[in-house]
Amino acid sequence: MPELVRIQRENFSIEAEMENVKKASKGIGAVVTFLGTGRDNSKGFEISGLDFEHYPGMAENKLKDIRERALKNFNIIEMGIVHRIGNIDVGEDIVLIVAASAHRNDAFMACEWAITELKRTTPIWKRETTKTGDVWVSETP
Amino acid sequence: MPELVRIQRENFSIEAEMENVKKASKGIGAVVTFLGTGRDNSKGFEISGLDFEHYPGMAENKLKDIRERALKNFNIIEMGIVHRIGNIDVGEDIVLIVAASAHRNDAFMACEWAITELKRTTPIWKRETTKTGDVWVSETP
Amino acid sequence: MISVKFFAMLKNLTKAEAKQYNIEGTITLEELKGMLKKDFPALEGVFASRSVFISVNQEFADKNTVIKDGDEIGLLPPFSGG
Amino acid sequence: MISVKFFAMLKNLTKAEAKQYNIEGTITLEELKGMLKKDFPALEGVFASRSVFISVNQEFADKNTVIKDGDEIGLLPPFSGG
Repeated sequence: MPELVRIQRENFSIEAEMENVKKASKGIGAVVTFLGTGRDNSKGFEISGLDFEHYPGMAENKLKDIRERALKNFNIIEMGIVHRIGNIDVGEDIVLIVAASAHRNDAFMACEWAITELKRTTPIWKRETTKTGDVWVSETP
Repeated sequence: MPELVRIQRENFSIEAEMENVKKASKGIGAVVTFLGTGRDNSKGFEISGLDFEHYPGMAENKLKDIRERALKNFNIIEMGIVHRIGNIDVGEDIVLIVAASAHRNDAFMACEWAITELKRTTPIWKRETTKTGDVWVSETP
Repeated sequence: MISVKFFAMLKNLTKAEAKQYNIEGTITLEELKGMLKKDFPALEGVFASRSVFISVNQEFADKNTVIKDGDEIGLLPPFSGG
Repeated sequence: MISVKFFAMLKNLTKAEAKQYNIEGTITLEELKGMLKKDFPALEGVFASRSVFISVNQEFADKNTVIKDGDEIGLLPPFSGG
């Protein structure tokens, strides 16, 4: 059984990750997922590929911390988070967050909070390949 | 290519439905999905199975209408909706809504709106099998 | 002829899937409800509690909706999909 | 010895992955920044614009954080995961 929270180079199976979360309880009635994918454009520039770097150890711990705080602060039953690093093509999957609860409102709130918190607190950086070269993206002020 | 919006007896593949929505555009950067599953309890009663009935024709049209209004009222790129009918076991998938957009906020808003609208406007009824018999559920006042 | 379809728990109440009526000209929703209550007394409480939607040709009806020959009417209890 | 790791665009700026320093006792974040600016003048603008987080032993540092021998420091530009 794969870990619920992890960082990996290879692609993930959305269905497998959801199953991994769903098996936490038969009381789950709602599963909300956020999937981030590689867009072909950013701020008006054409993108031909992405590359993600992370701070090994710290990034994994920040993701685990997000899951633990989500379980504590929202009425959810389980949460899974997977983020890829390395080279990612346009259209490929980058990040998946799965939040499961008895009723839908809790899962929506926790999932939206978790992706916002991931972007704010997790040391992961994106480099975009454009026609004029590679650009590191700074999204958090 | 399966229809983006439909009602069917058989189970669906979450991954296939998401792929079907994702191929609308390479500008998609966020995919938010809501998955409704059969819980083993409801209002304190133990549930051993579910059975969904729909108004053929009208139910399909109401779902198509939700997709069209979502595309018009939210900044999303595509939406898919699949609802199952017939017998559904505890833990099985019932309904899937997939909303795709460039940025995550639009997909979250559209997905949450669509499931609320589905429950409000689509003639589908759930019957729960409990130890003391089968009960039709009235959730909309 | 018009056809009235019953769904979900209303099928249990009426012990029927549908009921046909021959009408002359047009009738109002209230007139239809009167006809139905006569044939299915169990529907009286349902109409009184307003816990039912009525569709005409698969669109939600309102106070001003008029029913004419050939229409398909649906008696829809509160939805519980999703 | 302490080790300072550079990430993402900061690696491009410093043209290094990491830098080791020998320290005696403890030093403050401001003292560390001074040492780094001397070795990597390109970091001056980064510190001035505050567009960098500093981690000590993989936890975010704050004004009161003190660095001691053996610590692992991270120079983290704004995140762009997700």
